[in-house]
Amino acid sequence: MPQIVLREALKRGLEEALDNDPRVFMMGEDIGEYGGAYAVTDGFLKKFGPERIKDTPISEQAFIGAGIGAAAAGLRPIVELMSMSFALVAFDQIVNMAANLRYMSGGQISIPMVIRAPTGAGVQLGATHSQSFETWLAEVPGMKVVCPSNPYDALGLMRSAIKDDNPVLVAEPALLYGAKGEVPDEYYEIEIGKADVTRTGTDITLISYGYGMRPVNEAADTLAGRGLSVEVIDLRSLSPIDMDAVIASVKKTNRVVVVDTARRRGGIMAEVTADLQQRASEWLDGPIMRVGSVDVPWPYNRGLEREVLTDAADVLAAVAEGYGL
Amino acid sequence: MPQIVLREALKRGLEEALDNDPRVFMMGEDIGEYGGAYAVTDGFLKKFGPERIKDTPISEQAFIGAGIGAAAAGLRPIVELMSMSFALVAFDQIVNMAANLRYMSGGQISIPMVIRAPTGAGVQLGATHSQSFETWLAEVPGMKVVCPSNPYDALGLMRSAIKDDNPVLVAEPALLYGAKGEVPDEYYEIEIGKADVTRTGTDITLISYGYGMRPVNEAADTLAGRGLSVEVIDLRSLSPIDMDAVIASVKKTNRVVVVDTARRRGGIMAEVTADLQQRASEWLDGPIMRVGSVDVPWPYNRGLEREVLTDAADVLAAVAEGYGL
Amino acid sequence: MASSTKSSSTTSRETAKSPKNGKNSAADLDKSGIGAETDYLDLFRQMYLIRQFEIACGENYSKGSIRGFLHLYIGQEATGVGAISTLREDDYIVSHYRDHGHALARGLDINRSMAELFGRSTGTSKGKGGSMHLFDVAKRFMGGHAIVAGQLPLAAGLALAQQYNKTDDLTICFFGDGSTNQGVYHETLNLAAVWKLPILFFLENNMYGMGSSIERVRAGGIDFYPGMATYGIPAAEVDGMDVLAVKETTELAVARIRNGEGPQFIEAKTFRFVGHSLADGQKYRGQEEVKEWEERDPIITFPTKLIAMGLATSDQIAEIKAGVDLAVENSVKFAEESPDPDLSEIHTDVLA
Amino acid sequence: MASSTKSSSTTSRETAKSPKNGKNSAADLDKSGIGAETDYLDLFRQMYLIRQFEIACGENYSKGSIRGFLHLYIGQEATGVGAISTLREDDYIVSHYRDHGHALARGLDINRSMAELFGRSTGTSKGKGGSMHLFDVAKRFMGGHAIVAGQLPLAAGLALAQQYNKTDDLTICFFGDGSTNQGVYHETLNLAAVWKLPILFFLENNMYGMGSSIERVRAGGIDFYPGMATYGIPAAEVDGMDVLAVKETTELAVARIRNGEGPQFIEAKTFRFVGHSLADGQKYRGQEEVKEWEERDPIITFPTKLIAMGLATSDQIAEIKAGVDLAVENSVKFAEESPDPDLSEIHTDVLA
Ligand SMILES: Cc1ncc(C[n+]2csc(CCOP(=O)(O)OP(=O)(O)O)c2C)c(N)n1
Ligand SMILES: Cc1ncc(C[n+]2csc(CCOP(=O)(O)OP(=O)(O)O)c2C)c(N)n1
Ligand SMILES: [Mg+2]
Ligand SMILES: [Mg+2]
Repeated sequence: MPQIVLREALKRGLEEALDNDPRVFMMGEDIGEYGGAYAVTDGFLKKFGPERIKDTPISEQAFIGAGIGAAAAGLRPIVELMSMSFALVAFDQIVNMAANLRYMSGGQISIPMVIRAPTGAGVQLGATHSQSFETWLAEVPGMKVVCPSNPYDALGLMRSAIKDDNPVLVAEPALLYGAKGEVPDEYYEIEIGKADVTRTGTDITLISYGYGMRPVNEAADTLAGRGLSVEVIDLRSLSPIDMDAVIASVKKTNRVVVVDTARRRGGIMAEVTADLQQRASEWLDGPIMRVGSVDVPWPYNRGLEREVLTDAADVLAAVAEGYGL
Repeated sequence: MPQIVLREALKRGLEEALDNDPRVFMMGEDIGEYGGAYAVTDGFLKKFGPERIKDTPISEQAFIGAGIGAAAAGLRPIVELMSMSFALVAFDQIVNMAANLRYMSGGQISIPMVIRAPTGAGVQLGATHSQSFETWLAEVPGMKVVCPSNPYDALGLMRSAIKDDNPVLVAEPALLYGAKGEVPDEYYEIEIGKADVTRTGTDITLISYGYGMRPVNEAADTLAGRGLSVEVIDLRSLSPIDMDAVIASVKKTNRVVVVDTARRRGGIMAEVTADLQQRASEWLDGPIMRVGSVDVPWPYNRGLEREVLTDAADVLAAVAEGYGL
Repeated sequence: MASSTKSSSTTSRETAKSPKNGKNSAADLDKSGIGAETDYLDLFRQMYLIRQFEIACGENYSKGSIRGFLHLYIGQEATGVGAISTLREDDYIVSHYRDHGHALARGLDINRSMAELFGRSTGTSKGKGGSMHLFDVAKRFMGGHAIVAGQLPLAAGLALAQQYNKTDDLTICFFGDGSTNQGVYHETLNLAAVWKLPILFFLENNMYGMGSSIERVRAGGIDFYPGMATYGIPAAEVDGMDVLAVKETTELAVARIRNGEGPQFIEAKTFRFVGHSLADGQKYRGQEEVKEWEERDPIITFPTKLIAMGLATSDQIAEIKAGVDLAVENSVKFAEESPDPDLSEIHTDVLA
Repeated sequence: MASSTKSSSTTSRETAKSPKNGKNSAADLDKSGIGAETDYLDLFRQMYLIRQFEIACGENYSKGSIRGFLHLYIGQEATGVGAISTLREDDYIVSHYRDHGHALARGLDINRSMAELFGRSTGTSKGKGGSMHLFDVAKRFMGGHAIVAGQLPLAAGLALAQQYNKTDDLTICFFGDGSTNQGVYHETLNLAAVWKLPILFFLENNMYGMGSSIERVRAGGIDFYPGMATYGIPAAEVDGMDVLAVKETTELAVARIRNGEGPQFIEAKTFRFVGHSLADGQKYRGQEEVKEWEERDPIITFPTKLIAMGLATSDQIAEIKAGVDLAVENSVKFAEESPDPDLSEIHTDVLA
């Protein structure tokens, strides 16, 4: 199968939608003439013109809100946030408009909109620019949240997100834009809400998503090297969460470590843990071990940032602490 | 001891601080001439004048941010948000400025500011006005979050919040402003980060905070009526969380139900659950049962809203389901 | 036809094409082209309907049948009715939490509107939205929004879709003076202007945002329309107590928008005769001020004028009133008799 | 002394008290009262220091010693230096992510500033902040803020404290043209105006917000200062490439603020000669435009003018340059040799 990087996979999904559906258009800061802060939309302005590739002012509230309005009117906007960290200035629009409108209107309104944003720490952008607010937005009823860890999923999830009639947040791990992977030329989609068991095993289950799959896969290799049979689950979707897949795995392995590269406290892995222990406590041989980045604002210094960021060693330490493996 | 309502307790704490510390002043929408949306600041404008009781425009970003600046300059602002739901429009200021500034500046800056806001559902305000964002903000490093369930705690926590050199969010359960309780005339404080074991027992631990203490206390009475020895913990502080108190209780009772009147998904009780099962799994006789309001936007209709909102029956059902009690 | 539209320093001189004497002179009502097509009696009927509906709402709030926050439109009827009377079927309307007047002026079913306030399953939002969140997408009435100024980007997005689809439809967005202090208001004005969106920003300046008079919370004085020059948005001021003036000023703005001239801004000076919500004791203002404005109550002045002009008879007015009174009474009955939503409704309408 | 300050339609005629010919005429530099006190050579030294510092930053970014986002101030030196030269010790300064110039103009230690960019424990924020988050509270330099326009309310709050404490200190807040499209900018302008805060809003209009030229993202044209009339804030425009003009215009605004006249606004027209950040290929603009602005480079034009005027000799200029070059070289050495923060530093400075 051909190998492409995650950025290209996203681009293919976006381009395809722009090609095939005239209701699809894009908005965002510097997505046009500049080509996108992470070059995902490079060349789009030329190909699709300024009516469909709309450079916006630095007004996240207004243009995310405008996306909501356009979606309510039947278009299918794809809105780029230059960074997930900037979602904060538009949280009211996302939560109270995108997610709440359908319910408040008794089901009269649909918001088929995609919000995409690079997310995560790891490139020394400091406290304001390294945050992962998809973990909060994944708690909000009325919207969906996905986060791919590889090019294949990125394309499959993007296709589903664009086809979905609900607001879907696509959290794109900034550290993975250049990550390579196989992507077939044939059309496929990935259902939102379905996890991927990327490795099957019987001794222990490691669960993560997005950039967190890196340390998880690394740790899985190490554990496999020690003769353990490791099962690995990539959640792919943070809302809804595929708890069935998680529970099925735990029934096999009876041991589980959940891993996030966002901060440990709260967030989506606390939810997975709380839910899992309630629904599958009798299958667990020990505590669910939860690994996440240190609960401090993101520091700039490289060494500090790396120490804060979850890595394979942290995962292995949790495996050892929780299960003595 | 004299009985006062929670609104009065808050008022006393605020008034005292304004009386005793010239650096303390208040800002907020309609806190002055109007007397406060929930009348907590009624009469303050007359007593303290417009320099210290500042009515603001409907500009949450600007006036919360101005509070942060004034605090950075050594004043001790108390800022009122008319509703916790409106925190969303100012999330960037709260997270990126109030909470992150100290760390980013290498410890040069302190933000001794209090943000207070009525929170919670239950009075049919619908999806936009009933949300409990303290559960998100309690995940943010660099700030503290408290939530009183009775007048005594409200005064004690408010005193500590105002004296604290960090940003402290005081989430005031809107449904409890009129709740009565004993408050001594003698001065006392309640340390932020200390839970309150409001009832001791050995069979099961019920944990909640804020308005959630209502259904919990009601359920505890019912269970006690059935001959069970119930321990009840009021967290009081959502950040930091007094996990020591929680763990100590679980070591006694081996059974625990955590209860939130905010939505079940995510939030602070997922954190408590995830942390507790990891740190005290060997002391647990069954799964930690997590109770919260239904994960849908808040409906307006009274019957629907009541059904969504956590009540004592939900707590009892969880006790039965989890522990057969 | 003359109008009471004052000119903004920037552009309203063009917007208001024939300002005569600053007062809506009854004498030339029937001579004006626009006036000639106007269904005066229906304008009155709508304003009276809103007034009576609101009074009934207040009563039923006191009874506890309506709950949550209730913001009445009493005093502002001429504004919404005049503005909305100029729209076509395909135009979108976006309102805030003070939305009953706009909803009824758009022709939302009075029974289903009242039922929504009662939280009934027959309500426009099946009882899930309540007073602040009325919706009727079939009528292109897109809410009812309770976060101050939060509805402006939605309106811009609806207008963007209209532009994208190359229609000459437009979106009208109502908001209050207080909303101008939310940052999102400014972001939206600029976005709409940069993209030349077909949107009419309609400010209902009722002099107060909750308990705050404009002077206390705004640096630039009580007029907002002059500031639109900064965004290059043509702006006009109009007497919001005069339904015909509002109608005419809006018609001109609407024509410009349909003509592809981009966003327009109208500021109607108006007044709510009652408190901000039913919880408001109005300590922050004197009753003289309220009294003064009440003298210009369109529910009284407009029919008086019509009768004086010979455009209506007092019998006709009485007949309209009787019809409306009955309709409002029936709407309360309808709401009372409607069932609450089934508890299973909790889980519907979360996702599409 | 003449200044190149143009008058805003509203108030800058008063702000710029003696506009002569719109160009800073070298001939009267020495005659003006303010000019007489000016340490011209020090102004040059500061501008040159910033320029050389920024060049060194760029080099060390390419080497990988500096990471994250790096936004250089090259081209805008006259603006920050001219403005900050007018301040007193107790005045606060608030900047955005393009903050090195403001920091150095305020006299932050060059070694510790460079060390911060390198992420060292000797850095101004102990290596925790980085390029976008320089702080030195002892110098009342309150950051370095990376969310566009997010720093404005902080500045208003600092000014509020100064007012509350009944001082005649003030706060200056720098921001870019792009920030004006964030709602919080408008909220803050209004708040400052309503409360008459002692704050100087200083817009560095460099014609672009990242890859977006003003014309593409703003409806009202490239001038921002006229819009301040809406807020009743006196506003002036100034040539941001002319350090003396900036200084003079700022002095006048500062005097008004200290005099209790409330917020003032200055718009400096300036230009960044380099990309938005080191990741910017500048596809969105032509090099001719850059070239044109570079002809007005203050690092070249200002010393030339001083020498022509007899206010400096080329030896003096050369000496300053040599001193600065050495200092910058040393700052890099200092940063390189400084230790990284101890890993235990992760947990400090979270809470007070
Ligand atoms: C972001 C936000 N802040 C505060 C409120 C509370 N609030 C509701 S209405 C209102 C006053 C708005 O005044 P205005 O815009 O003039 O509209 P009017 O009520 O006069 O029609 C306030 C402060 C809110 N709903 N949303
Ligand atoms: C809220 C927010 N949106 C977007 C960004 C990304 N961003 C950083 S700087 C910038 C351009 C700002 O331009 P301007 O204010 O003119 O300042 P300049 O860079 O020209 O000095 C953008 C879009 C951000 N940091 N914060
Ligand atoms: Mg108003
Ligand atoms: Mg700029």
